[in-house]
Amino acid sequence: MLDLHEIIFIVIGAIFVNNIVLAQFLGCCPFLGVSKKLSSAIGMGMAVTFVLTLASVITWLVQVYLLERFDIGYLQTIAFILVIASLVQFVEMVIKKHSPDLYKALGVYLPLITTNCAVLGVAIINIQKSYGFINTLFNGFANGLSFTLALILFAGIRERLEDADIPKSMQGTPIALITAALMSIAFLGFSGLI
Amino acid sequence: MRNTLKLGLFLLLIAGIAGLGIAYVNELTQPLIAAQQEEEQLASLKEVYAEAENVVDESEQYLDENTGSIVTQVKVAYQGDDPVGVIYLVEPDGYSGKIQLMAGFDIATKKMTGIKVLSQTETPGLGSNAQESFFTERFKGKTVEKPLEIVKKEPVDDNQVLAITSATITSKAVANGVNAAREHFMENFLQ
Amino acid sequence: MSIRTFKGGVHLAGYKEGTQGLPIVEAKVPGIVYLPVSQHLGAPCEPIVQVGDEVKKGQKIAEGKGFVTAPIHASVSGKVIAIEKRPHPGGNFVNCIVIENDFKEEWADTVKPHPNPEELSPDDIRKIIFEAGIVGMGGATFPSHVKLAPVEGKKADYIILNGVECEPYITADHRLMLEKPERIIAGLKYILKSTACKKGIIAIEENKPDAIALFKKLVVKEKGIRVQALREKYPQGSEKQLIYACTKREVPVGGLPIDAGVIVHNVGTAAAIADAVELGIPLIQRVLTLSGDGIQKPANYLVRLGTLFSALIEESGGYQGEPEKIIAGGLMMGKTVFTADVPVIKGSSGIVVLKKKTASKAREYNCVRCAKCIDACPLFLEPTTIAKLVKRNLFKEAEQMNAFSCIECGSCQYSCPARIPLVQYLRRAKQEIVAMKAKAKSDGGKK
Amino acid sequence: MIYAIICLAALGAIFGIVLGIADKKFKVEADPRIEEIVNVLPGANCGSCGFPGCSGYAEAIVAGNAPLNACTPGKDEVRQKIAAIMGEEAGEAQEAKVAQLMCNGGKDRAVLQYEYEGVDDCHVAATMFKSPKACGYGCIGLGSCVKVCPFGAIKMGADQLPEVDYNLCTGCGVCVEHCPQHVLKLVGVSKLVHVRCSNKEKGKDAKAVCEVACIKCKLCEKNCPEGAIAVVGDAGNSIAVIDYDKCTSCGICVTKCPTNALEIILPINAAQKMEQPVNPNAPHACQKCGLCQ
Amino acid sequence: MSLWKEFTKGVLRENPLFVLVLGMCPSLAITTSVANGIGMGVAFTGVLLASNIVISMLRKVIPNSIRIPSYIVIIATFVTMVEMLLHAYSPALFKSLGVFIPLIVVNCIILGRAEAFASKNGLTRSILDALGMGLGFTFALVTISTFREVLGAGTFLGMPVFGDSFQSALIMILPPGAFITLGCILAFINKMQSMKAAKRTMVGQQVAQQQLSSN
Amino acid sequence: MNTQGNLLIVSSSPHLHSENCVATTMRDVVIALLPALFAAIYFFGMDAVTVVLTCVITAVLSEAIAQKIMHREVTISDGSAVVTGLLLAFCLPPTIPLWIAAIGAAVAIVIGKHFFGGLGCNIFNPALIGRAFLVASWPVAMTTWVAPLGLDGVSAATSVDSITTATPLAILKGGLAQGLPSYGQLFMGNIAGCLGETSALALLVGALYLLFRGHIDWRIPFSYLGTVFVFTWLIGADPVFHLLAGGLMLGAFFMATDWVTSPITKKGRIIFGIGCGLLTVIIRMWGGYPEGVCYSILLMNLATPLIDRYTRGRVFGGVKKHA
Ligand SMILES: Cc1cc2nc3c(=O)[nH]c(=O)nc-3n(C[C@H](O)[C@H](O)[C@H](O)COP(=O)(O)O)c2cc1C
Ligand SMILES: Cc1cc2nc3c(=O)[nH]c(=O)nc-3n(C[C@H](O)[C@H](O)[C@H](O)COP(=O)(O)O)c2cc1C
Ligand SMILES: Cc1cc2nc3c(=O)[nH]c(=O)nc-3n(C[C@H](O)[C@H](O)[C@H](O)COP(=O)(O)O)c2cc1C
Ligand SMILES: Cc1cc2nc3c(=O)[nH]c(=O)nc-3n(C[C@H](O)[C@H](O)[C@H](O)CO)c2cc1C
Ligand code: SF4
Ligand code: SF4
Ligand code: SF4
Ligand code: SF4
Ligand code: FES
Repeated sequence: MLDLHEIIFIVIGAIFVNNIVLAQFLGCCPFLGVSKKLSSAIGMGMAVTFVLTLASVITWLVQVYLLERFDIGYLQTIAFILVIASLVQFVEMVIKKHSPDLYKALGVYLPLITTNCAVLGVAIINIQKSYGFINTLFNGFANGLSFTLALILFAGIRERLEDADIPKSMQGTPIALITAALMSIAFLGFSGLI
Repeated sequence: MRNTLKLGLFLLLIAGIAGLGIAYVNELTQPLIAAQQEEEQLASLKEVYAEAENVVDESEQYLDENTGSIVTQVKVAYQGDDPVGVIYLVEPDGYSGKIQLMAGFDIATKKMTGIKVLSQTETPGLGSNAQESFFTERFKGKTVEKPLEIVKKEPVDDNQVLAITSATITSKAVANGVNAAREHFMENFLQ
Repeated sequence: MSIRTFKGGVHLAGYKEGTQGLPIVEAKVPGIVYLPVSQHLGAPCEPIVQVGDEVKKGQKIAEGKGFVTAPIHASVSGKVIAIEKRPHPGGNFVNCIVIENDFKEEWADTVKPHPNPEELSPDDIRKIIFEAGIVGMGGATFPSHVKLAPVEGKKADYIILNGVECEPYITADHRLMLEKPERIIAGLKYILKSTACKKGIIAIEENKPDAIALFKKLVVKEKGIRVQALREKYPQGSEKQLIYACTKREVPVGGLPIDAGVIVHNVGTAAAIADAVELGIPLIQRVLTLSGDGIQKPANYLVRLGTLFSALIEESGGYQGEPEKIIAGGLMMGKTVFTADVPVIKGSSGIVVLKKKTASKAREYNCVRCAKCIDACPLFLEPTTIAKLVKRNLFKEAEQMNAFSCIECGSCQYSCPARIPLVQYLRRAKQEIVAMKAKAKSDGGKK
Repeated sequence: MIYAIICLAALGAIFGIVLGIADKKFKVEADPRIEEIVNVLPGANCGSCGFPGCSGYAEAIVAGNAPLNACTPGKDEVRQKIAAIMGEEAGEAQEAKVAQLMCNGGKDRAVLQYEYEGVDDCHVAATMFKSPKACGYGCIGLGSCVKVCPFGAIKMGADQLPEVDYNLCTGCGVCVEHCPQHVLKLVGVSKLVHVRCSNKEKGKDAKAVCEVACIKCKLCEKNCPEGAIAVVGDAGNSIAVIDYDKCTSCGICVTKCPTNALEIILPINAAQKMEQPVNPNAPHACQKCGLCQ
Repeated sequence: MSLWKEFTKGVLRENPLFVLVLGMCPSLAITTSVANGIGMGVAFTGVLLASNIVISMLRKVIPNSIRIPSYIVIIATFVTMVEMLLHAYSPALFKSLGVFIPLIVVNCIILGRAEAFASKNGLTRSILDALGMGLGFTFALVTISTFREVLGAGTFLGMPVFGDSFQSALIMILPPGAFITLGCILAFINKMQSMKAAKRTMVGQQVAQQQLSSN
Repeated sequence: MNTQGNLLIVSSSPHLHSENCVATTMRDVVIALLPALFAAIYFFGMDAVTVVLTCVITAVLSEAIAQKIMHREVTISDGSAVVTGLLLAFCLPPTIPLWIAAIGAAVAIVIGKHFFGGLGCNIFNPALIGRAFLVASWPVAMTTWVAPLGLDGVSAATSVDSITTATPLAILKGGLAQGLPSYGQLFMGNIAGCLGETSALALLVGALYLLFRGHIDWRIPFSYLGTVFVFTWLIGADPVFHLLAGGLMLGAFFMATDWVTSPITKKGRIIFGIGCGLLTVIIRMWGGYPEGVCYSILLMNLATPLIDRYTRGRVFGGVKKHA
């Protein structure tokens, strides 16, 4: 069951080769939205990683023990989104109650995650690729890291761009997208790594 | 608490109706989708083995779960009760990720009848050309006697296949897959 | 003793050939002197004479309140004809006591030699230094008696005499060291005595081998005093860098030299202290280099305080070409003045006149992140980062980057290939940090 | 089919209950009014209210620690909206203010004392003999205010004096605070006459450094029908000052000023902001002095 | 606002993608060909329309504190239906849009319209809003995919547009091409807007000046 | 009214400036690249000349046009566009169609540099952005190599159908150990490859000049090369071969050291070099591309803002680190 080789492939593949944002285009909105400051990028990255891991696991369980058991696979989308939405709410509650510090760091980002397509996307892809439980767990976690990595690098760059003398019409989202494009070009270097 | 229950009930209602709606649409579309998939499958089988009318999946019989072979499916085409051709599903490692392809063999002529790439994640414009007919055509009619070989210049031998320009790795991967199928075919269907 | 230096900094062209061989000459005493009431670091003094008063040479004419201050003395005898705002070499307009010289050169009766200077107590020495209005002559014009005053729990292990003179063009200290070495050593001994310190170091850069040789010979018989030769590099004359070069000690951030157990004085200050202690003469004149490519005949002058720059320039034969900048001080730290009619003050170590260049100026680029400024900064700051923060008015962040440690030495700007006026940005940061601190203090006071 | 309905309904119910609990447990955590107020605030985070950003101000209002009218950029409109949210009386309308430059010593009018080289920052130049202009009181003209205005309302005019666009200026006062020479002032939009000089030196000295300096001749003071303008301060430290509460923008003083230190600022960009270009309340609204042409 | 304006606002003035910059993921991921763009646009419009209708009708019934989850359920229902219909009637499109069809659920635009518009407006307006927004989104997708397909594959809707000698720039249909295209389009829009704004102030100033001189 | 004779200039200290300016530095970089340029012309003949000219001219023109369109001062005289054009040409194959080379130069300058605000503002190395863009766009043209003049006695410049061959790294990637050139060939540059990358000798001469002039910091190239050496040796590959093959010398000395896109702190530069080294070897050994220099530098460019941020040094007289 625990195929280390495959897990390593999954992790490296998710983080570098098929970076969730730069190659798979999942989670672009928070990528562009929460990357103006490094500190918030770190918070958001941690929150997404946490939720993504948890959501992967739970949706997998829902798929295997509910949808497939009763042969209602076509309810996948709606079931998953419900699970994710309540999960996020629930996590928010738990964190708020048990770790105010963590809540301060992550709390504000949690509501943003529901409409982050990375979470739903990865959950669905886990099923599409027919990953087992362990692989699902690692894939969710690795994609969270993947998002975090891209987001933090991007936030670092955007902070530096504050000093740059960017042409007026490029300022804001356009230059962010161009930066993302060039990041994505750089990440092409990892292609073929697995 | 009553309020909470009320909210729960409301959502229950909405979700219930939603479930009803979806299930209804599913009922409508399911047969269509199934038919479509079947048709599609048949079409692609035919593409690699033209006389594929009566095809039986005999993977369980021929494949051992644990061999770790890249051959994932074995389908046998029958004419009457006699097997006439074999269609393989193989998954070799390409330039970036697995390539899923089908390869068909004819028992009588001992020749390859065709290949088809079902899915791949190769670089668009390079490795992705492997699914184009100009490349797959190059495999048609090759004999199964000798393993296929990818070459970069015009082939001289019958068992040689011209690589896709600047995508030798993908080409080799495809050939690897076909070779694996060919071996299995030789062992199991040609005595 | 090996030759030492500090980390960072830049190698500059010296431009000293023109004046380092010229003996100090006494400049003509002017008919009118203009003595600003602010000639030291700290609150300005208040005049204690009025328009119309007759004053004697060396008579105290202005004094301040508090501890960090230094009185001002008349540099000529004559009559006070006005007290008015005039441009000051520091870059602002300051009240000046204007004295018309009667050329009688009468000393005030407070000025008299001490019969037995050997017997003075440390407190007496400091008192004399204070009364003589002596301030740091290396340029910072910090009142000298303050530096020498004992600080609770801290003790000076070394007194360093700063004979580095790393500014291009300026040779005043060099000449002083060659011509009055015994006054300097005498001054050092009074300083040692007033601080109960045992070890004195006279620090001189390698580009003044004659001075090094001379002092090496002279200190042989002096116990506890040694000469330290230093590799030529700018800004070695800066206190913190000098202390590091001589002792490998670092003055902590926000700290004073005494926190590293050192007190630094300029060689000129030491000579002035000797004059004050032994002869009772207050600080009314100083040595200064007049140089630059816009000057006909560069020279080292002994000048009465209050002499106008214009008078000195005229005395040396006037401008060569059309002047573009007149700099009070050296090329690296000096301040430009908009008129030559500003007076020499206690901190004026030199006047540099640059002539108009025909070549067009190099243009300013964006920062190209070459990090040359970082390599050059002797305080290990990131000038480029701070400048960028200042551009965006992010002064808090600049403070966190230690902008306040900047000594404004200009090494960064000198090295910057993009020609960014980094020092101005840093100065702006410091200005705003001071304002922020003042505000925080007053806010805190309110609560 | 039946499973589908049951399954989804169950999920829905669970979700609803989770939310219901969440809703109960963490009700009125934050006063909803805070968010509402943040929404009506302009969101420039300019700090003119004296709080850390718009949300800081909103919190302070709800906590009862801040007046409703502290947001100058938002003007009266925002004040009224906040009042509505807070359920308080809106009270009388307040006139909007804009920044006015109290100096007219542009490039060709003021005498330069030196040529400045360095960073375009008025604060920096102010440390070098007060200003590159011989008048140490006037606008330095390096445009620090331009850079600092959060609303982009200031631009440098041809004479190298800042020009405030009345349409964009919100009266936040950031520039006023920032200017090292203190030559910007916030004045009601309807006020048209300003003393466009800040030089406090004696008349002769002032005139020597700038064509359009106030020379303290007091002609304005003598001629103002409302007693709204006066030269205040002692000799060598005085300047004409307008009491804007009294001034009716009649423009008489302007016609009397021998140096044109007094000026009607033609509200070119204010035309859209004010219904009429000249204050309708002014009894002497137009003196037909011909100045405006 | 007139009904016509309600409809047209989504196309240009409040274009969900170009102006509001929402729903980035599908617009970047599936715009490798114009056919995909149209397909996604139509699917999206269908979901938006249906959910706007339902939500607008139910807006008085849904309790406030669970309105978001209710919207999600409604939207997800329609998404699932669209997904099935596509699968049944256009399998090729279904395949190439892949995971991005179910992801319409989390597309911020749909939830955003539900929350900001349908929950506050009547049926007619909600329908117009949905149609306008859908059209705007489709228009945006088609614009992006046109650039990408033409430059990256040398075809438009699969038909070659250049001669044989044209060598297309593959990068345009790779991930970087998506970011570059959208970045450039947004920059272009910024430029147009600032030019328009500059024109407006100029006109405003002229008017004001005329007013003054006529006084 | 203010015309009262000549005013003195009042400015802030220092009033002295070193000779260096951006333009002179760029001139020095061009000088340092000359040996490699001559080597390129020697080995690849006229192809080298046309490609280099195309890139440099396009780069300079695009800079001028971009700045004109943005209503900015045209700054082509600072020479940075020349450097970008030259370095881009150096990492293109000799047979590259000229229109592709021109597009690469335009992309490098416009997207890589001026979209970000021009000199000093870019995050990524423009020349490498140009190359990576081309590799992704026209992979076939970008991976077609010819043998240098003299290898097979055939002149790449003169013969129409010059011999296509593989670069040493491509040979290695193909899994064939035979056909690898000798160290001598690698060092002199007598191998297939991009225009300016083949001759380690010529590049080293130029690099020494830059080091001597103080324009580049030794930390980046040395930690880069050192990491490649140690890492390849650890995994059992041939370290000397990896140092000399491909674009490593060109990248380590001329591209990783680009001021604008590399860290400004000393510690940061070492980390940058090590990162480049690790990524290069990883891509070469296990990645899809035979050569990893271009991407590893781009990837480290990405991380530069973070590296700068977290490697700030201590100030004089201070002990604690400042984040
Ligand atoms: C961006 C890029 C993508 C590539 N994609 C593939 C690919 O999908 N399949 C492949 O076989 N080679 C691919 N390659 C090329 C290989 O790295 C290698 O150079 C090639 O397979 C060698 O083939 P050749 O000998 O025909 O040139 C790619 C190269 C680049 C630069
Ligand atoms: C309140 C105060 C106390 C000081 N005390 C001492 C002192 O005890 N010892 C000393 O050497 N310098 C002392 N200084 C002087 C400064 O360290 C320093 O010499 C002066 O600021 C000039 O610096 P510079 O010569 O490096 O420009 C003191 C300065 C201040 C403001
Ligand atoms: C950048 C810089 C350079 C300096 N160069 C010299 C110098 O060359 N000679 C000198 O005596 N003081 C120089 N100083 C001033 C010294 O830091 C210090 O104030 C002085 O030596 C103390 O002696 P004093 O108080 O007697 O002036 C320099 C200061 C700075 C900040
Ligand atoms: C040492 C050095 C190395 C450089 N390397 C490059 C390079 O690799 N690529 C490039 O486009 N420009 C390079 N430049 C030029 C310049 O820095 C480049 O155009 C800027 O990145 C544009 O902002 C280099 C300049 C210097 C001084
Ligand atoms: S930052 Fe300050 S201390 Fe450092 S080099 Fe520049 S001027 Fe000197
Ligand atoms: S020396 Fe100048 S160009 Fe270089 S990093 Fe510092 S500020 Fe930037
Ligand atoms: S108004 Fe003040 S800040 Fe603005 S340019 Fe004039 S002096 Fe500078
Ligand atoms: S001009 Fe001044 S008062 Fe007006 S908005 Fe700008 S900063 Fe605020
Ligand atoms: S569409 Fe918004 S995160 Fe993907």
